[in-house]
Amino acid sequence: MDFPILSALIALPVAGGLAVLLVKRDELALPLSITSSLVTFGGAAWLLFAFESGEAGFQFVEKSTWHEPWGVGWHLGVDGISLLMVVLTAFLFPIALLASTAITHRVRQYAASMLFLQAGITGVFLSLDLLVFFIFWEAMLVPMYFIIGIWGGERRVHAAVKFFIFTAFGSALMFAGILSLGFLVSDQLGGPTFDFVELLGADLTRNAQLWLFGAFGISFAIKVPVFPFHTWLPDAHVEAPTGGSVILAGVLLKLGVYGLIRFNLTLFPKAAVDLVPVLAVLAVIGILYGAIVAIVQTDIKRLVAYSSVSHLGFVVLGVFALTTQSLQGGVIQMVNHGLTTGLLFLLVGMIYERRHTRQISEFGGLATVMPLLAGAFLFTAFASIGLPGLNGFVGEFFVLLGSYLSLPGYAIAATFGVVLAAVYLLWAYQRMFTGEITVEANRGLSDLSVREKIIIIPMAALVVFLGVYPKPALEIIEPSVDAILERIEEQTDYVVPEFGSTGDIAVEVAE
Amino acid sequence: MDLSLSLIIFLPMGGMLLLFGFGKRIGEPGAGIVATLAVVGSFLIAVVLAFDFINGDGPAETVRWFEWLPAFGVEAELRWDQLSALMTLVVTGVGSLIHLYSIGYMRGDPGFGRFFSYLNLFITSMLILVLANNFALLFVGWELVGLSSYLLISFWFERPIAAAAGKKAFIVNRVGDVGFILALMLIFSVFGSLGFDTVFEGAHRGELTVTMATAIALLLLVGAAGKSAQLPLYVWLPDAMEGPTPVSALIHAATMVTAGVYMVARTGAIFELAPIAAATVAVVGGATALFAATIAIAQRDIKRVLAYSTISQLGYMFMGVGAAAYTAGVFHLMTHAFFKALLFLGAGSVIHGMSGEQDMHKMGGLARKMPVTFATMAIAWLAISGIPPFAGFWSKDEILGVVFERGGLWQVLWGVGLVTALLTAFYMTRMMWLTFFGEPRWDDGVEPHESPRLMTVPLVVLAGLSVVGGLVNTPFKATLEHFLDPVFEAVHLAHAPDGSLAWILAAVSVAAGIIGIGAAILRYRSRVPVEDGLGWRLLGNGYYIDDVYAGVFAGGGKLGADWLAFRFDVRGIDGAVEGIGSLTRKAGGWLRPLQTGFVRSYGLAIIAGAVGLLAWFLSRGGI
Amino acid sequence: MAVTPGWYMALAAVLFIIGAGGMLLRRNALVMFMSIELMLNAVNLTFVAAGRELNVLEGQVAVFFVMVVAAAEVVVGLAIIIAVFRRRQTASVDELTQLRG
Amino acid sequence: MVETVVFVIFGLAALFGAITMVWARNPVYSAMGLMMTMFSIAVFYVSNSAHFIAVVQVIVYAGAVMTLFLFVIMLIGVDKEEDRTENLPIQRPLALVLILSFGAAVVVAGRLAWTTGIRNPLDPVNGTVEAIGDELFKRWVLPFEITGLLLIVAAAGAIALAFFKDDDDAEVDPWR
Repeated sequence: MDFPILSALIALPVAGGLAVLLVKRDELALPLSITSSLVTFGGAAWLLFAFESGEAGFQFVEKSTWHEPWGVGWHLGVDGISLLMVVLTAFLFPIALLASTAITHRVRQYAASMLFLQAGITGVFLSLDLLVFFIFWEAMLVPMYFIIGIWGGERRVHAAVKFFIFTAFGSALMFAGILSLGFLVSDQLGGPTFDFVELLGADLTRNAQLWLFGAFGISFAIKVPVFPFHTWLPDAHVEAPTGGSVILAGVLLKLGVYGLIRFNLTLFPKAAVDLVPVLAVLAVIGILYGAIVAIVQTDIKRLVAYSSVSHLGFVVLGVFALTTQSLQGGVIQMVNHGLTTGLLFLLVGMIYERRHTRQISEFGGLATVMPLLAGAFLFTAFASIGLPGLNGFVGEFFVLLGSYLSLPGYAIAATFGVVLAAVYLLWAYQRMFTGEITVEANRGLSDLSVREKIIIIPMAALVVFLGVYPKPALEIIEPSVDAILERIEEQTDYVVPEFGSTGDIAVEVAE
Repeated sequence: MDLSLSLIIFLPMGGMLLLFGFGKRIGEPGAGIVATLAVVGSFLIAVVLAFDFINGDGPAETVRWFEWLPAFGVEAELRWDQLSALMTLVVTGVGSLIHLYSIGYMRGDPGFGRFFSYLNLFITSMLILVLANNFALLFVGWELVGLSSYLLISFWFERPIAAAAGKKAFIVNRVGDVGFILALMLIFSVFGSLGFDTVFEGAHRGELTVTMATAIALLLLVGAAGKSAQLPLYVWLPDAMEGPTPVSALIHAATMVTAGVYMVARTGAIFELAPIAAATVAVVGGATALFAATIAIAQRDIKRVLAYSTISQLGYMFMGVGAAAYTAGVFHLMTHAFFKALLFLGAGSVIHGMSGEQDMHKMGGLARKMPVTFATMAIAWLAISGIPPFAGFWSKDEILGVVFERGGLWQVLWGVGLVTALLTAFYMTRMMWLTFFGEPRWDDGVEPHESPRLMTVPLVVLAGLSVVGGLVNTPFKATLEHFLDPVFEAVHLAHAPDGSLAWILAAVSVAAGIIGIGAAILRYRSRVPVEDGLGWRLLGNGYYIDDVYAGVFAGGGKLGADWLAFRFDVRGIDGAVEGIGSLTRKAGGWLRPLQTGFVRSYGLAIIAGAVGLLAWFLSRGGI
Repeated sequence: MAVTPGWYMALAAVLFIIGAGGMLLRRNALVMFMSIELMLNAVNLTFVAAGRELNVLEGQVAVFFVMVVAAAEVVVGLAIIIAVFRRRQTASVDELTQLRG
Repeated sequence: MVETVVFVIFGLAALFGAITMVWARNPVYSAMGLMMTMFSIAVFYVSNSAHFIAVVQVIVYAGAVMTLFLFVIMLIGVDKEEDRTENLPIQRPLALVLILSFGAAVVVAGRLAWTTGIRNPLDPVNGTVEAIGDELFKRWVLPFEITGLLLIVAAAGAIALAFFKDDDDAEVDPWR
């Protein structure tokens, strides 16, 4: 029975959202939304186990065309790259909702917009039709805007508007890109088409690919965020409520990277190979810049936001180093970053709910009062720094070693980011948790409640599992990544560098 | 074989998890006992497994757990050969003694269970580091050891300086690790694999050019310097004394800091292909040895003297392995583990007796009060000063001998080593004298008393080892050399001289030791001289290098980060984005006055437009 | 020397220019309105002359439509002028500047 | 021959009318001037054999529209002399410049080609009612209907403006 699991994964949150809106009583909103997202997680888990990990192509494909002449239709499919992100989304949402008990006014609308957001994100990851992809891309913006704009902090409207305009500007470019791509290939493929699989067959000229790469690339770069386009992220994170910023950091940023891999690398290989130096430079700047700026932040959420800029710099470097190890590192680091930064935001949210301030100077000596929370924060900080045995290390290790052969200079520069990560996180931990309790208000703070433990334990377990035994996840990613690299090698004269070729070759490359 | 080797790691790991979860419930002595038993268990298994190595060269075995990183061909795999066996024995042996000692030392500390779980975590990570069979797993141990040193240094996190010291240690180690990762990058790009066997055989088959080998070796040196506190990354070790004394003994004397030496010894094949890099290792070692010895002379805090002494002795080991005398380096590593652990534990018992007092100028005349501590520390003092027949003499002499044997410039290094030996003897005698002899300069209300048996027993055992330890590898019967030969047979080893030259060198080094001791006795016999001249303050603060680092890297870094974060990022990029917003509003404002309100000016505009259009059409030649 | 449609068009052009001048220079709303009517008539004349030149009727049909539109315009225009006059007691265009930016 | 004489006479009349319309101080004189121009244009229509248009011109334009104008001039009060002060500084010179450049442009255009489009080779056409009616109701019936609608709208507009004078808000004009 080929039950349309993918469409179900999108429809369930929407149904949940509507149900939450209909139910009148506010206190029912969160439990109902959590159960709905848990059901979706069940579906995603089933999908994870039913997915054959050795396959490169799209699985569970659902296809029905709406508008034949333009080849537009409901075309869903999942492969190595998008599967883990869909499961991560389904995993993060119940946790984010469980962490949003501090939301008091208009809880129903909050829960509903979170569920619509989940539907939008899952739609983006699954849809293989460019127009439907774009619709979900835009649809996802609206609930996020409300989540930041209504339930956010003091300057929430400013942050929400900035976030919206930034992304909308990008997606306008992308829409132009999609349309021109769709009609550009019409002569080759007999009529315009927006279906990703068919577009793979088209052979675009280098010039066209460069323009389209730019259109798609800028929109995704804003989302990632790559270095110059990152200024919306700290504001959006600082003002977003806990649940919102967990999703924003955990999954929303990965849409940009997913887009870069799915569209920019696969559809425009010639342009991708040409623009590798540009993106590598921006990625390395992002790594070092994000980390250095994070060191001196006074607001803990802003610090974690800048750390996301740094970590995603790693991911972009991995993606554009175009070797199988580095690309796998990029994809797995997307999942890892989602978990570690999501957990960091949850912990920061818990502290915020106790003291209603995010200024690091307001804290000090919290470890004596809340040892469990301090321990969890330190654990997550070390995962984020990339301590081996935890998941951050796997991604960084892959990206750094993988990108050495194709981008030696950039990989070496990126390695110094590893030190900076330790600096800003440990210094923040030291200022917040160690030492004497200086501010009186900190003295009476309570340690983790049961609800908070339920949030932390599954994520921590996943962090350790992915760190110690990442093999299953990597086996899911590997075939799809190799397929992309083969396609790049076919379409362009780029050859994926061979690790361990005899010493002399490597030496020339390294010189 | 597989199970038992894995058990060596699983026992302390189990101890760590058990204590981490239920440390508080198991309570005061129980947690300590569980932890100690775990490490002793590992020690016993290691002895059993090492047995077949002793009487003949048993084969090196590997135990495969699971495939960890498929794309890199990295397996979670343990390796059991003579070198790792020796290191395991040292780590678990000295470790269990220190665990036993800690039960006494940490009595009454609220974080008792947590302390022992961290200690077991350290032993586990050190064993992973030592037993790893590929560079990736070595790096895992390498970082986890850094983690446990961070946790243990800032164990009393209520004290801000301890937390800062822990952070500093981790970050400086991390700087070293950057070098290590870069080395891994090069290795993987050259060999396509990180397994020790493939890499070292590839190196032998000539897959490695000299330049690449030198690059890898130098980067590995950076990593080793970070972890073993060599110049220029040594600044974290003196601050690491903020941690409890057993921690200093275990991590910052016996085991963790020697990881760098072990790594250089393990990758001998690469250093062999890069003579320049090996020479650099030796030079760095020599320089650090002399440099740290000079600072140690002027320290007031008993633990800081020992910290700088450790840096200096590690310098010796680096000199040894740099000169391709890997067995000599490892031998000194082993003997140093014994007497330096003893010295630290002795110092801990002194501090324990003096209820927390660490300044030597407030001690004196403790010999009578703490006889066992005094006796055992005296043995360690003689061992480190290189007085035969104690352990220190044999290992240090062998290193000096090998360095002298290499001839040429190496003999300059031998000279440096000799001077350091003299200084070592001097500052150790100074420490002993200030602590145990002369008239008591205690603060009032301080009642020094001997430490309980639980603490003194390990002291005695270590004292015994300090005496016996040296005999393992004397010129007459080089058992250790035979023991380690299979590991190093691929690499051509530099050997100590024998015959008359050996005797002369031995005599010279012993003379240096005795002169050092004599000078110290003469100086401190009658009264404690006031030590605050310019020279003393300069040495006391470690040539102010630490403050220079703080100013340049921390201060400068912070300034740069401040500018980048608040000036460039907020005003620059963010300003640009917000600027676009306000720009559009301003532009709107400029266009406003065009609407004058007068109908006739609008008429004028219309006519002007018409004329313009007409002119344009005409310019294109008719309609 | 036969009269060619060109002459008529030249005359219409002159008339148009006079009308434009009137619209720009006079301040009385009515006179401006009349000048616009004059310009329209000039255009009609051009249409007819062109129609005659090309022997087609479209010229005159166009004129017919122009006239209809002009009529509608006058009706509404004058009504506005009256309404404004009743409110402001002036027909001078320069006083009516409330609708500026 | 006759046509040139007619052209000259009525051309001058039209020009004279136009100038008086622009120059006259009193709006009534300018209305008269415009009427004269319209009549001379009607004559030109006749000389261009556009008879129907000429009649319509006389009836609709010269007749209805001009009387409407005169009616409004009377309503507004004809005696007020306009003050000649020009308060828009750049209006006058710029207007003159534009007018002259417009004239120059027309002259240049004139030399190129007065009319564009293809000549209809058939015999010269004359604007009798039948021809115009035929043309109107065959090819141009749609615009014809739309203009009908336009006229209704215009009428309704004028009535609305006249009737709903809300005299309650004799509000004070803030800019006064």
